[in-house]
Amino acid sequence: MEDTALSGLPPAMIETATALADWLVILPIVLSLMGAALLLVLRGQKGLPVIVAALVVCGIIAADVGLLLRILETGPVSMTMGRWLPPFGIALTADLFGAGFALAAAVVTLAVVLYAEMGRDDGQSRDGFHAMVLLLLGGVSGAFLTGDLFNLYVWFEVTLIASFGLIVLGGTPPQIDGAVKYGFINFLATTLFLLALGLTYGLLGTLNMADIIREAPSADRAALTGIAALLLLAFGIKAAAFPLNAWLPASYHTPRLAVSALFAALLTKVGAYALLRTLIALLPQSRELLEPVLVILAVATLVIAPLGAIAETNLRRAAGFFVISGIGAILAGIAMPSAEGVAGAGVYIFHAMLSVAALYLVIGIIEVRTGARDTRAMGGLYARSAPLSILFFGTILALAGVPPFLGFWPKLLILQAGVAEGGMGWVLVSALVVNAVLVLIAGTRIWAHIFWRNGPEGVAGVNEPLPLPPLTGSGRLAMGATAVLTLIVFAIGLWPNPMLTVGQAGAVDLIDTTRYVQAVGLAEVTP
Amino acid sequence: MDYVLALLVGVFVSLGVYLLLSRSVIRMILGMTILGNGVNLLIFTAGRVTRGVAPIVPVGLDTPAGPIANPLPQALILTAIVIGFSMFAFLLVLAYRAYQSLDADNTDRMRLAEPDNAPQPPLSY
Amino acid sequence: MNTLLFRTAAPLIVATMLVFSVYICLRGHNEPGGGFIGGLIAASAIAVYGMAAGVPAVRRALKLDPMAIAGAGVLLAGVSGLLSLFIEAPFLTSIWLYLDLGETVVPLSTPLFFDIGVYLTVFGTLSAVALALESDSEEDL
Amino acid sequence: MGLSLDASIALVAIAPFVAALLAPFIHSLAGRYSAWILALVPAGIFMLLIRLGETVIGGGTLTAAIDWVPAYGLTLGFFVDGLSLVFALTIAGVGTLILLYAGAYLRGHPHLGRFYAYILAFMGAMLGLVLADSMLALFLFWEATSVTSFLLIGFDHSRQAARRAAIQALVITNIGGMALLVGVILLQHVGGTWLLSELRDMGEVARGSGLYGVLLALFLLAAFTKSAQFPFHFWLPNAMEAPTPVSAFLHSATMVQAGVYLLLRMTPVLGGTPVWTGLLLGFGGVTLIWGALAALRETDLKQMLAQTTIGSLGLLVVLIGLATEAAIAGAVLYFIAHACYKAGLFMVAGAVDHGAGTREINALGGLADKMPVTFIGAALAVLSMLGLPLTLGYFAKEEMYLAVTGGDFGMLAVLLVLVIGNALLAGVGLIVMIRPFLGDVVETPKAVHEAPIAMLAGPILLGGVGVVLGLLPDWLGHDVLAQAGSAILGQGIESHLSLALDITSPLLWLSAITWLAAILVFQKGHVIRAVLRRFNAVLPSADRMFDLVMFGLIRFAAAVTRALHHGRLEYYLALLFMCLTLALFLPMLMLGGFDWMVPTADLGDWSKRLVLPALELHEWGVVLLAVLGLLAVLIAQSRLVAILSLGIQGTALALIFLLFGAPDLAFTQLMVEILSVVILTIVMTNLKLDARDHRPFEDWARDGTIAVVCGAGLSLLLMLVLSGTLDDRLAEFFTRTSVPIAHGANIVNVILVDYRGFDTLGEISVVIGAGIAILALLRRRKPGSEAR
Repeated sequence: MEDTALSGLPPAMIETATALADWLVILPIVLSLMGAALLLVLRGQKGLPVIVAALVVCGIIAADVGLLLRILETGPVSMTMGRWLPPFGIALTADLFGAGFALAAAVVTLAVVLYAEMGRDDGQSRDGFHAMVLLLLGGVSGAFLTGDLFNLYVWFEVTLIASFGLIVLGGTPPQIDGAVKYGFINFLATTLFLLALGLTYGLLGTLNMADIIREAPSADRAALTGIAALLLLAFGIKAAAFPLNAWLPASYHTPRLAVSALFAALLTKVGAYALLRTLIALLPQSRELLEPVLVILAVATLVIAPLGAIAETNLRRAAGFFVISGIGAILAGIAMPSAEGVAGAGVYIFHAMLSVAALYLVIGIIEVRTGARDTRAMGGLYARSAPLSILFFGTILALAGVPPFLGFWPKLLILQAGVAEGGMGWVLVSALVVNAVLVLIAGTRIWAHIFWRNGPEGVAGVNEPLPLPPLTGSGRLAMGATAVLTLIVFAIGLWPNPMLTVGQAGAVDLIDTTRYVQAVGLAEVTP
Repeated sequence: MDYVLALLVGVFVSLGVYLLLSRSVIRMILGMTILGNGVNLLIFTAGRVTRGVAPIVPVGLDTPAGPIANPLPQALILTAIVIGFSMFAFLLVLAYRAYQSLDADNTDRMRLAEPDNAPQPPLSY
Repeated sequence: MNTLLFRTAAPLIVATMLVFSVYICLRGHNEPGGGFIGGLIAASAIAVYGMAAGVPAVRRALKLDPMAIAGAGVLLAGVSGLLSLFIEAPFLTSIWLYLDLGETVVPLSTPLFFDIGVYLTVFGTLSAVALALESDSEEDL
Repeated sequence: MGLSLDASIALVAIAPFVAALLAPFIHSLAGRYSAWILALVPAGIFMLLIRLGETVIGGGTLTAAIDWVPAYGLTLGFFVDGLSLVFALTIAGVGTLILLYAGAYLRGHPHLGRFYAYILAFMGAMLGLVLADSMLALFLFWEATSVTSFLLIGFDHSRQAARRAAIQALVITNIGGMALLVGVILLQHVGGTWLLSELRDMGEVARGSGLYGVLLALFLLAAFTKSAQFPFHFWLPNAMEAPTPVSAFLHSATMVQAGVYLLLRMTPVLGGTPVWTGLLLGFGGVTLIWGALAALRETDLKQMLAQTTIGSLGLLVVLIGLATEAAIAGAVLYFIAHACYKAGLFMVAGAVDHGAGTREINALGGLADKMPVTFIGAALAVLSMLGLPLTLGYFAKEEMYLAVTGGDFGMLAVLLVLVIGNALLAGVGLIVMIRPFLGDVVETPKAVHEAPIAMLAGPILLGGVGVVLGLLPDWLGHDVLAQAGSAILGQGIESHLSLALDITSPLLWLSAITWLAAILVFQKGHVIRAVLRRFNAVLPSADRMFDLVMFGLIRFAAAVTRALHHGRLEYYLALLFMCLTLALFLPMLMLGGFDWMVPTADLGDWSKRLVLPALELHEWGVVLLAVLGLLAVLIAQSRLVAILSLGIQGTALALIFLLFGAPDLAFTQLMVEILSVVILTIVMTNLKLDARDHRPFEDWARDGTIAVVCGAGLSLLLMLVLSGTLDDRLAEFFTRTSVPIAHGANIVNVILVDYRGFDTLGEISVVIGAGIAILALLRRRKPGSEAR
């Protein structure tokens, strides 16, 4: 570095050397972006993309694990790009929630990449399926790990464009139809986010999250709450909260299933995470004012979404409603800013990423093996495939929050928060209970129809179900990926302690932002 | 003049929203572009407008001689323009494909993903 | 469009635009310009050339798949950020090298490479899209 | 065995699950012997529990805690006292016999391996439930019993009736399960601990809490749904769709008793209040009579037994509601007696079905000759069911009558209910024993043959236990009642059980009345049945209501879903923008977002700010150009005009940027605008833009209103933001350091490639993403390339 002309200036750059371990915070993002770029350069090589993608994602998983361990050890990890002092440079700041979600995202992506080998044709890798998946993971990881609001917007857009690419892959007419709805509504959501960002900068003069935490209390309440409401709207659309969720059932069932699984696991959760980050950590004062709205959104989502799952006979669309139903639980957690509520919301996001992905992957195998997409045309799987029965049954129970499956634990936290809160909390508790019963009805109906019933609806006298066609090599790989992901879901459900420990500690850091602000290096400056 | 520009932002946004509520996909894209422009202008205005000097340091100086325009919103808008343009291009091509494969510019006729005549769910166990 | 005049003038225009685009890109650090706008101009040049000479000719002239160029651009930008790993500084920390070539000093810096990465990305992507839109025949994109 | 205490309790809870996991494999290896191998698990547990019992009888309780979720303070804590031991022994003991029975009953069934797995898992859950110390663990196991029960009821999955029964049972018990979960959480909130062993001593806190009513409602709902109390009883008879061993085990002896167990456990915490007593007596009494009458209505052996189970559950609830020493003693004894004889009778019913091919009571008769061993089993069970002296049932009846004699008028009513209920139940017992076995010989679908030994062991052994225990009043009193009583009431129960019959005791006379009434019921059974059936035809049935509710729910769900997800993008967007107007205006309206318009001394009112500093003419010109461009887009009649107008507003925007010191922005905006126009032109030559924006007037008005309100709201919010001053630290920093440190004179560019280079990295990722996405879209332009 040159030191000319530095005299007389206050410090502008971080002078201490960056620890190598801090690079863990940037690796998940940079690896996936560069992996995607590499795949573009290598376009046209058959067979190679999947290997590159899988290796890159493995690397990202390793980095995420390392990051998580480091945060557990030392608290939130921050790295300011370009060595500029925060808040002038972009600070990537990972706390337990961010790192945990990034890890879950990477694990799901790995499963999906392997799963997608089933039924893939060479045209799709030429179309950049793997590049797009990596880009999506990069965007999602960026959103989870960034400590800068505008940077968050950028990662939202990366995620969005990658999802555009994935949703139209194959280009069947229903896909195009779904993509139009998905595209406009989601692009509108990011535009609203950008709008809120402009106002945030105009009001607070900063974009760094830690800096916003310090500046927000002294800002104009009306303007700040207006911004918070805009953010709630933008992220509410992203997260598919009722009544902003129409795009999800309109589009998620149209692309190939591996893509649906990835979307369901990652996209809405990024929105939910952004809500958690902005409302709980950045603008708690405004969150309090918006609490009635959050309660209404949560209750409506919890009660209405599972109705869709009950009514829908298209299995993928029904799964979409399960996704939305989970968002209701997350919103309920956000509506109660106690440590339990926030931990519940966070752990629920983690659970939903894994469980929902598992559900979609299982559904994909069901579709392949039965050759149908509509539950009315399915049946007899219980007698024909024990492994599939176990995978599906467990996943449904995980989503319904039946103990000791994964979904139970975050629900328990949220219920605890509701009971402790009293008042409004009881409304949320009631909604969660209604939700649990409705989800269970929906799940068991699907189970009864496609597993227990011996044949398709209305086909009388089917007593001896036909054997299923054997799985192909890539089919076995897909089944393996599904099984491993589902087993992870089961295992964490049975041994939830690490997840809950991380969730509770993460919630504490999200509510009391002192350590977060310190990690960014802003603590000394008084607001 | 901030306030004049603030009003202009409102005009941009109103028009963008109105066009987005159209049933014609092409009009919706025009609306999206206009809305994007409005948002860019909003960021520009929110960074406070000065009539004046571009944020470029004259040759030979370390810092500009006088007050300059706020460079940060400009940089943010540049990023937003690029992103917005990418999205615009994608949506346009998507509309083109929709026109080809669904034979419709009218969103009311795009009913493949959520068909109108979906049968009732079975009343059985 | 496909007049004789246009066809003869096109290579000239295209070459001028390409050179200009590189200039715009390189000067961006100190004067209006930069990688994005440069890439935009360069891509426009390719689009013009495509209109004049036909898409296959442009593809032959480019030799490389434009999307591969775009990918290389992102790689270049990423690598220039990763270089700061060697000076124990955070990602994207700028490193400046001054090459003394007798009379002039040529500053080489990672922000410059980064901007070139942006240039290549924009150039590659927009060229690919423009060529795809221009080409009538179904071809392997 | 040299196992430590912790290890042995843990083994009790975990071994069944491990066995369940292995069961399908063991079955495929061992075939017909698998039942005998697997039965070793519950048998071993039974022995282990007996060993633990020595300590409990000594007056102690055993606790063992294995950390499970320390983050939650959740231990797999086990807590063995008299109460849990009674239940656990019943589960393990009956479980052993059931496994053997099932092996024979379901021999050759293709899914027998799964069956073993489910039933072992159920057994583990049930053991965990009664041994759990943490209420959370209790809840976990509670739900696990519901789930395994679901799988077992639906075991015969190809029949819709079985699927329906399974879903019905799960839904009803899950409603209770959710109530239990909330109740457990609330109790933890009130009492500050999850542990039953600690809560037991905190009754005052819970009962004194303002939330006592809620707590009571939640726990009772849980117990009543699980233990099939009226009006949630209807799932239990339907659960008879399950194979008979399941009915015998889950739906008479164990799972349905979980609610009873919960009530007993909660007695020291929530019990003893008038509300508690009133509710339990009310619901329990109705359930008792209802179940007993319903049993008389049926003619299917299993259905009759299922209905008597409902009655017995009601009886138990009544006794718990009384919560006196004698009542609790009666409840404990009745639980044991019932488990023995009812499980035995179910197995008998299964054996009859197996041997004669029907369970229809009118199609059976004279089986005693051909199935003598089965008959002995049935007879032993019915003896205890009648409560004849020298059986366990006798003591149970004696204790319960003791509990209700000598009280006030209210008690007399309870006594009446108990006597009638007992008589009806005993009458059904007589019918079940005498009609098929001793009645006239009837032609049956199968040639009657005696059941295999594995199916006979259960009825004989269980019936035998019912009698043998009836011979051991001292042991019962001292070793069972004292310990169980102390667990429930906090004090030992003084035993007065005796083999001697005291003619002067009113209890004996009450028993005698019961027996006589039972014989009457037996004699007039068919008359009563006819009457009941006539009533039943007109009474609304909860079971039919369930279908109505479910199908109503499905129809409702379909209607709601269709109304919300109609597939019309226009309305989706309209809804979204309406939310936007709310988001913009509500906060400003409620929090004084318009206060800045009020004139102040130093700044003047907002109209001055609007004018000062005034725009110059050319600036007004540019603004006007933008507005004109926008309006032109709106009213454009042809696509060319629309595109050009779009260009105009974009250019005007670029000019605004240029005027206010943003040349880079202006350049880029202009380039992008030109490119947009070019691409639009290329694409739109293939597309036909409708010349007019076809909107009916209502749509026009609605969309226009939404649009104007959105725009106005945003303008106002922006003005509100602008009314404050900007903190320009960032801009100042960039200006100061751009040249000296970042070596760039164009600050905007330096921000893009250095200060905020990371944004740009994301931005170019968006660019390549858009490239890939567009190419992917365009590639399959023509049909035929689809195949690739």
